[in-house]
Amino acid sequence: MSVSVQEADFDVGAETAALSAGRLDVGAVATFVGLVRADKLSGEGSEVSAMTLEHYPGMTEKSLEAIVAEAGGRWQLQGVRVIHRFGRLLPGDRIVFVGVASAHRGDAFAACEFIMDYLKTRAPFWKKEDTPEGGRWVDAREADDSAAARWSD
Amino acid sequence: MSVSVQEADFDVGAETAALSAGRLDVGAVATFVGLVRADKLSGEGSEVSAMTLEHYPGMTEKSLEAIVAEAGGRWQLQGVRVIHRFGRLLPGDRIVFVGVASAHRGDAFAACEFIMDYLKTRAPFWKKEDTPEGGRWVDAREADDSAAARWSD
Amino acid sequence: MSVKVLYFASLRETLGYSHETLTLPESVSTIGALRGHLARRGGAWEALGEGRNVRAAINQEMVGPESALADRDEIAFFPPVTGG
Amino acid sequence: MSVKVLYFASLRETLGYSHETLTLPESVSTIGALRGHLARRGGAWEALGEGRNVRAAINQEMVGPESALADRDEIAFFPPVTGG
Repeated sequence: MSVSVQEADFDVGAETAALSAGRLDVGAVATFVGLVRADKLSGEGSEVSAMTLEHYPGMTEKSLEAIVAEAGGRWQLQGVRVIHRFGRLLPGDRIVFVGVASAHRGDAFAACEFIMDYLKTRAPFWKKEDTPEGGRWVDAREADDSAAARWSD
Repeated sequence: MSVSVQEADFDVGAETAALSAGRLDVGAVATFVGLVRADKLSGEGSEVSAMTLEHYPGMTEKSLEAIVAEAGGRWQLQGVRVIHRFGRLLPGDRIVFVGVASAHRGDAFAACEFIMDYLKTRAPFWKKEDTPEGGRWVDAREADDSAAARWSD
Repeated sequence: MSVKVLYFASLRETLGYSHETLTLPESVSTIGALRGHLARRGGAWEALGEGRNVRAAINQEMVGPESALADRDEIAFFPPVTGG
Repeated sequence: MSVKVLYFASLRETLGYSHETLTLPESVSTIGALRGHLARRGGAWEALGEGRNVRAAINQEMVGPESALADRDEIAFFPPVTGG
């Protein structure tokens, strides 16, 4: 179970392989990679030429670790890796990696999606897009709140 | 949308990157890697020292392509990659890769899990495990049927 | 009518055949009838009998017992799949 | 009691402050009360007023408006998060 908040890019192949490396009881690795889209992240206006991710150092790591711990309490997991970048990113750049290893695919898929949903509403990151009209802060999406809420039954 | 059935291993990092390469409208890539577990795949008996995956050449590709096409009809997808190996594999070896690119993570996660669930019940692959007591064919799991059935509402 | 029949996995091992070409009597016109026809060979072939967990494909598409056979079809019988 | 207050993202830009250290009157003992206290500075600070979509953390844990403050707490105010 490991969490990183960093400016640097990450290696999806190496991170995915590390989740099952040296163990023979992992049957399933589910991963998610989030990328910067050029088109209307805020739902309106022009193309995005770059984006800056601000975060709250210290709280970011704590919140991600708490989310991972909660996933570990809900499903049988053998490894979890979360990497979230901050700083300036360009369209097509990777933002976030979540990888989950488990004996069974159901647990791996559920935990991976759960971590992403919670991360979206609980981890203190904020996106500011650069557009031809200047910088604009991305609004939080109601869809993200609903996505997180469906895990609380 | 591309499907491969092959003996060779695959490169998870390269396959994942290819799903969003050269496009700026992909916000989410969900992937799944299935691996050979050493412990009791058949639910009983001894450790597995190796496994042989038999398949039905021709039908395998057709069935995977049909599953991918069905996923493409259900969700907004920008790329899908399925790779399934056959032949002799050892514990820890990769068996299957499913990668799905979409604008949004909900579609990517759902399609990736859907493809795995359908693949498990519709693609003509059969596993035979090598154990100290000799070869034994893996029994189909009822859990896989239920996992596939939940998509048909 | 003449069809090619393929057997896979444990079924192939049980029967000792991976494939055969068959000329069918007119009464055998569906997958279910073909299973019965083969099972009546007796011995190992009873693995294809009613109640056994066998899946079938015609021309590489999974089908049910009512599916009609046509001349030169490629039929396959196999146990429930276990890939992924 | 004395607390450190941090502001992030659009709120930081609106206020023109990233952080400050405050000595609070006794009447200000919860997150909600602190928000009101700050909003009463007027001008840009009204961004912290009631009804504005502002989230808060105490010592790096997300909290609600009733949460009690303690001396030397690290408080943060910020807009809803948009990572991932």
